[in-house]
Amino acid sequence: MEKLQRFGYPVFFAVMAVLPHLLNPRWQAVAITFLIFAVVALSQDIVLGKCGMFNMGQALFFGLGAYATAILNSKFGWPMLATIPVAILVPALFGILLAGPIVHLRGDYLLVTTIGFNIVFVQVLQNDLGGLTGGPNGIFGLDAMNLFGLRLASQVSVYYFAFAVLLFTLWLMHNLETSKAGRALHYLREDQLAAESIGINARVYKIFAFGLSAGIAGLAGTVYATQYSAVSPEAFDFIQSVLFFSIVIVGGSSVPGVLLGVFVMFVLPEIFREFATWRFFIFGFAMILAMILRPRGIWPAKFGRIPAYLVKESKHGA
Amino acid sequence: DTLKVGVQAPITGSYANEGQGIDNGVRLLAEQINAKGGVLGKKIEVITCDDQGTAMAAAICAKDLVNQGVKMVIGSYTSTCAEAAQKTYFDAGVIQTSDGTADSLTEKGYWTFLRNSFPNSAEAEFAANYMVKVKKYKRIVIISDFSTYADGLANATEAAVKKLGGNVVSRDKIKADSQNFTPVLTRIKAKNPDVIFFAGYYTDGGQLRAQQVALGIKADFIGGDANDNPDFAKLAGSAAKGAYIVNVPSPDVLPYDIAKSFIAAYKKKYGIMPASIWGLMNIDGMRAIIHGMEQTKSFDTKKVVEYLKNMKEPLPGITGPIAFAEDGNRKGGSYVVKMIQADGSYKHVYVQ
Amino acid sequence: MSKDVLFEIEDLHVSYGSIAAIKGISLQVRKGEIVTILGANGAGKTTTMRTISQLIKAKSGSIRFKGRELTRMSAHQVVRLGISHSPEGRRVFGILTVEENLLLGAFTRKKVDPEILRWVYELFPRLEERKKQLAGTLSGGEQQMLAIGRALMSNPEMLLLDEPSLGIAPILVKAIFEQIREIARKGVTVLLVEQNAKAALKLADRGYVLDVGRIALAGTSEELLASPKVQEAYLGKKH
Amino acid sequence: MAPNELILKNVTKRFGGLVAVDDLSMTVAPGQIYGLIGPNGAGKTTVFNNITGIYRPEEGSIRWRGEELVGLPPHKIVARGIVRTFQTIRLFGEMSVAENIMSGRHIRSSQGWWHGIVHTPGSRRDERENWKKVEEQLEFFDLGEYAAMPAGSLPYGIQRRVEMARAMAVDPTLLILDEPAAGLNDAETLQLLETIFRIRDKGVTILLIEHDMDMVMEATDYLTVLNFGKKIAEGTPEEIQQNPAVIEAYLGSEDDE
Amino acid sequence: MDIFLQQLANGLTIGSMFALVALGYTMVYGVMRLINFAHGDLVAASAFVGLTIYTQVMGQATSLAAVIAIFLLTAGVMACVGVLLERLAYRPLRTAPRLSAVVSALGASLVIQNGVMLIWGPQMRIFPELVPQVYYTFGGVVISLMQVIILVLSLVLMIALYLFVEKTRMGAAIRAASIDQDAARLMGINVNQIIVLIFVIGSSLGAVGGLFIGLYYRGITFNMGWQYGLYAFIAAIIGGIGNIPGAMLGGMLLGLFNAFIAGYVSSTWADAFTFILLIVILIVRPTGILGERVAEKV
Ligand SMILES: Nc1ncnc2c1ncn2[C@@H]1O[C@H](COP(=O)(O)OP(=O)(O)OP(=O)(O)O)[C@@H](O)[C@H]1O
Ligand SMILES: Nc1ncnc2c1ncn2[C@@H]1O[C@H](COP(=O)(O)OP(=O)(O)OP(=O)(O)O)[C@@H](O)[C@H]1O
Ligand SMILES: [Mg+2]
Ligand SMILES: [Mg+2]
Repeated sequence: MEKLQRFGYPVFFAVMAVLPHLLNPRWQAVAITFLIFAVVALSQDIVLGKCGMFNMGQALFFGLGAYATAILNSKFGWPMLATIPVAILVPALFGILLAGPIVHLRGDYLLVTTIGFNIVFVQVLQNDLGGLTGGPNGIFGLDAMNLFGLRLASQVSVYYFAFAVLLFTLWLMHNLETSKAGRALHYLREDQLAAESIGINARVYKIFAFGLSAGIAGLAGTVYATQYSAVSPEAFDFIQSVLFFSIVIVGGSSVPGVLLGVFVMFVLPEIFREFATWRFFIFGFAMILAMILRPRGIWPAKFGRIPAYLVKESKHGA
Repeated sequence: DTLKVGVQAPITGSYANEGQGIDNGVRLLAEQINAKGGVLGKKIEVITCDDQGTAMAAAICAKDLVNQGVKMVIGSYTSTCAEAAQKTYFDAGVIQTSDGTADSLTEKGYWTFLRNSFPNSAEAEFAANYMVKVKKYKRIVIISDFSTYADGLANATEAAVKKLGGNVVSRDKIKADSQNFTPVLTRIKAKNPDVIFFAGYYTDGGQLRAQQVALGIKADFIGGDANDNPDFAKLAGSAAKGAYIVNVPSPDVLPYDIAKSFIAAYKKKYGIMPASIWGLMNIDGMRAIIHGMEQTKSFDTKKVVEYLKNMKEPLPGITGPIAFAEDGNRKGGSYVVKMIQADGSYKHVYVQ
Repeated sequence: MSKDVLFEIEDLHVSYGSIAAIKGISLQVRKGEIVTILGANGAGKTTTMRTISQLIKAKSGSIRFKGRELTRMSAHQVVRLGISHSPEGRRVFGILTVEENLLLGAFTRKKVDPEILRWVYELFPRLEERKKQLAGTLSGGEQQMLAIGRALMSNPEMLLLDEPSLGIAPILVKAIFEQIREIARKGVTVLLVEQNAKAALKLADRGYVLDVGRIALAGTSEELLASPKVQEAYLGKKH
Repeated sequence: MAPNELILKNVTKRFGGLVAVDDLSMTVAPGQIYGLIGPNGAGKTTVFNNITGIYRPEEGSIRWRGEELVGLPPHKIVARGIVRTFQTIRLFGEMSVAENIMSGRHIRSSQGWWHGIVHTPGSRRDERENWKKVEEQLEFFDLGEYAAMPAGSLPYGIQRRVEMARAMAVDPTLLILDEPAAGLNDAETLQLLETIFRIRDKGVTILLIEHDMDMVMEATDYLTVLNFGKKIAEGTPEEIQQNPAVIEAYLGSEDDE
Repeated sequence: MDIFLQQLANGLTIGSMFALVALGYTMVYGVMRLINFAHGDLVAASAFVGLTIYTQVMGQATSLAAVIAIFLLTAGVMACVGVLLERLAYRPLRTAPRLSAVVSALGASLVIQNGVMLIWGPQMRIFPELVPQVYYTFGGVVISLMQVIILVLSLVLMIALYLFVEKTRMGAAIRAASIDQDAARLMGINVNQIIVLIFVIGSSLGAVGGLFIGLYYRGITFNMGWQYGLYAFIAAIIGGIGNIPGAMLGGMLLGLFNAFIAGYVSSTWADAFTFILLIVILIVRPTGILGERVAEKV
């Protein structure tokens, strides 16, 4: 897998870079959604995969970002690009505030609170809180991106915007992996008591994970709002969170795993759209089968990201 | 070389039977037209996309259909899905005709959108008038679910009732498909209402009515148009009797000849009645657009829409005469109030 | 020897995935004997015990108890044959009380024999004191007593003990070893895994020394105690 | 600065009706290897849990270098140089040995949480330096060959060593070991003993629970004996070995030796 | 006051349905640490199975005996489905990481839900009025015969289950298996058999719940289970998961919250308030109201 990874990445990036020119508009739309979901799923992975907190409410943060962009653009006339910082900060802030009181909960108890937050969020949207969210309709007809006076309305330009966001996210993930903070999350997942006994402030790092994850998901929300020129509550409901959750588990908590997870859980069903009523029946079987065949995910997280010079003296081999 | 007609409808999901009804109808009409030589010499080719009743799938469908080169799109059933797809069709100059009744559908100025049903506001005014002026209810309760359509209809009705000086004692919401409505109804019971107006779908409406009667709430029950489905009476069971439903006339009582022949053909081909009047509304929308193409002798959608909005005489339709106003709304529209009989059949008690 | 052999392992191979942990061991235990298995960390002692109990499946080889082949049985059937296992790491039911744990030990009996319960409480009076405490909050040593006591509750013919002295105070180690002798005297055959080689050999009749999955030495306790190899590897401490 | 001195005064910890630690006072002098022994359930591990902040004693004070520890959360106690190992090993099982040891560097690293998002030259340097420290520990504990292996799959004895290495990576001033020799055979115990002496030689104070009396006699400078949460004796190993109360409660008579 | 009592009755009725479904969750969770997301869909499926048994097998008979037979047959069929589900979707994942089994459960949920749709169609199906529409009025409070049946039968089933788990040998085996499966095997407990038993019990209780839904609300749809599953799961967690009285309490509380919030506070905000309340409960009692028994020692 190591080798695959070394050659895999450049090939992947190269393919992704030319992809929109090979696809018709429908598949361009699918590809863009793939990129958006990949970013959300990677953000979900920070909390779920890396830190081991069962979060089933990631669509909340995704939606917060999308709505932040939509509201600022439609009600206050901000250009789409200018909304990005807000679409990152608002979810991040909410991530921190919501995580504060709940990160001490274990496993399934945390799961339920995150589901609860997600449900509350959707109801707030539907009830058109403060006249801002557009009720059950959501908000339609947002502007296109504007970059240096260039109106980026075409699908291809939205694609590259989404791609840039994915690259940015991957860079963040890499930084996280090779830092004290990122490792702290891993330690917390493996054994919280041991981690605390070695000096890790569990609370702070768990909240950090939520905040970071929410910020990234919020950024993906902006891309979503750009792509559909619209946001509506059901795009961010609990079922959507379940999808992100499953993506990380099916894929395995690694970057290639998450990308593959999005492919399997989102793109494949699109390909098999012709099966119409049979689609989800078969898809359900596929999910079960995927887990049975690869219980740790298609491409499981691999540990041992340690400097090469430490590995050299392995005498006996594994 | 064919004329491509898109169908965007919920083939799966909660509204699957409505969506499949639209699809069936469009395919039947296309067959009939093709048998007569097609449109301006081109045969119709139908392309269906399943929007599952969700906005996101609808957005993807829109891009897909546009890409496949459709000239017109029939559907979708829900306002939410029609709305999510609107801008894409507008950008591509594809005519969209939907039975979605949310007022917002025609408020954005997309010339590509033609509503083949009547907007919520029309029904709301009719219903309000019936409740306040005709039945002289003093204490009115309005309930909806959270959907675009239902919430919109309920809000419009509330506004219309208030405009007529009526008294809305409670405005509530239920969660669609949640089945348990007794808590809300119990609260309403305390308000001692004369009538409960429910602006939601029949699946909830039937149960709402049953639970209303079970709780001993004496008020009348008036359901909005989406309650017009035989299952309403089945769900409400013995409680169905005496409930009112507001709608345009039902398919089986449609007095028009075209209606009779089309429904007969439909029954012959599919072995069932059309799911509801909504599918037929969409068929009328499609007929109008094709009529426009034939009259203008052109596939230029802009010209066709121009023509349709300026017709001198409305086109006779399955669901009544059809013509469009400048904003894309269907002109005219007549509503009736039906009361459910003990055997589940309807009796028209008030006609506009 | 084969006449009164109660239990026999023949050419057993066990592996975890691709890693072979047991590479062909054979051993025999006669009725009423105490036999000990010694070996360094990771030698495969626990693996052997777990394979006997069928918690792990052998790759090949046979394990016979009173002539019955165990490798084709599942774990609960092995217990019903009269083999009881006090596992490494104790594995007491943490959120059940001490007494509930003991009663579960007698699950294979239709009825709990009050005699046996009384006997276990006699062996380990501390358990009686704490019978209403949740087992998970017992100290390590107390849990070890509970694990042994629980294994005795089914009135087994053969008892498998995996490091019963781990984490136990010296006085109690002596007591536990004394009780093991007591148990053996009652006719229960004991297979004992121990780090504490000297004490184990003093208790046992015979012993096997395991080295990375193979039997390196076998013999009576006296022979092993006297063997320079054992002296060096396991009894190599000062004194 | 106050010396590396640990002083427990009248510490009491209860669980419901059970008094697990009962009015315990003891003083660990700088540079000592201090032993805590006693029968099973005497409260030894509970004492450790109180020192390291996992439990909070109902009464009494625990001072390290003159500073009160009671009430501090575990991570703050580690920050004061106090690290422990566990009676049942608690490693990060799926992670490599090197990463396990790196976890010990957590509080010594100068990186903030924001360096998890953006790296700076400073954070990169810090990262390199800490890996160097890990390398030192790998050498010190002779774990080099296992560096990249997942800790959970290693034999017990090696895992014990990894746990010590992780603790030592913190650069502790007080190292707390809960039954480090449990499950080791005699040869391995000897090796462990040697390691402990080498750690002591680095100036680390060591507090130790152990049931292997041979090892306790060899290793410790001073002992406290608990029974039912109470101190029943203290003194040098030689004194303790002769103490009749200890023999009765803990050691047992030597008659069968 | 009438209104209050009426809401209480409403809440208890729906609450006991949640509780029945929650028990299935809790039992499976207890032994397998698995959030069986397919459980809600089993509940929905049982309503359809029950309806088919009524029309096809019982020939639309409406006698009391026929109704009882429907309950028993449906419970039997669903028990088999539950066991099959365990075999196919969960057993292969016994030793896999916990969340893998959760995703497998989500997949199973899709399979069952869409399987129901493929067999019975996407439309709502409607139950006949099998239980006479009899109402009892006490002051201003109206309670239907069906509500009484639901309440009484649920309570009886719950208490029976509780006694079974706490007082019998089999129950002790279930509890042991729920703590440490390997150790349970060493006690001579056939863990596979226990798991099958768990699924039989859980699915049968779910079947009763599904039939209640059909008989009480009468309209059943292929996708209705998801909602009941979610609520029941939440009820189980709130009560302290793995804990049988906890699941009952959680279910009842959820039903009552629902009724009182929708009834007294706001119907538009009912979900939001309910969940905020639940979250607050968990923040205050991190392992549910009755708590999970934990005894972790270091
Ligand atoms: N679950 C497992 N997966 C992979 N390898 C394992 C597993 N359990 C044990 N091993 C390996 O099998 C070998 C034998 O282990 P075993 O536990 O039987 O040793 P042991 O003699 O009981 O040692 P100890 O004295 O430490 O208890 C070791 O190399 C160990 O690392
Ligand atoms: N969390 C807890 N809840 C209740 N009782 C506890 C808890 N932790 C420990 N105890 C009890 O406190 C007493 C002391 O336990 P502790 O673990 O400190 O013993 P110990 O001296 O370390 O014994 P060992 O040598 O067997 O490890 C024991 O009786 C134990 O059952
Ligand atoms: Mg072992
Ligand atoms: Mg201890």
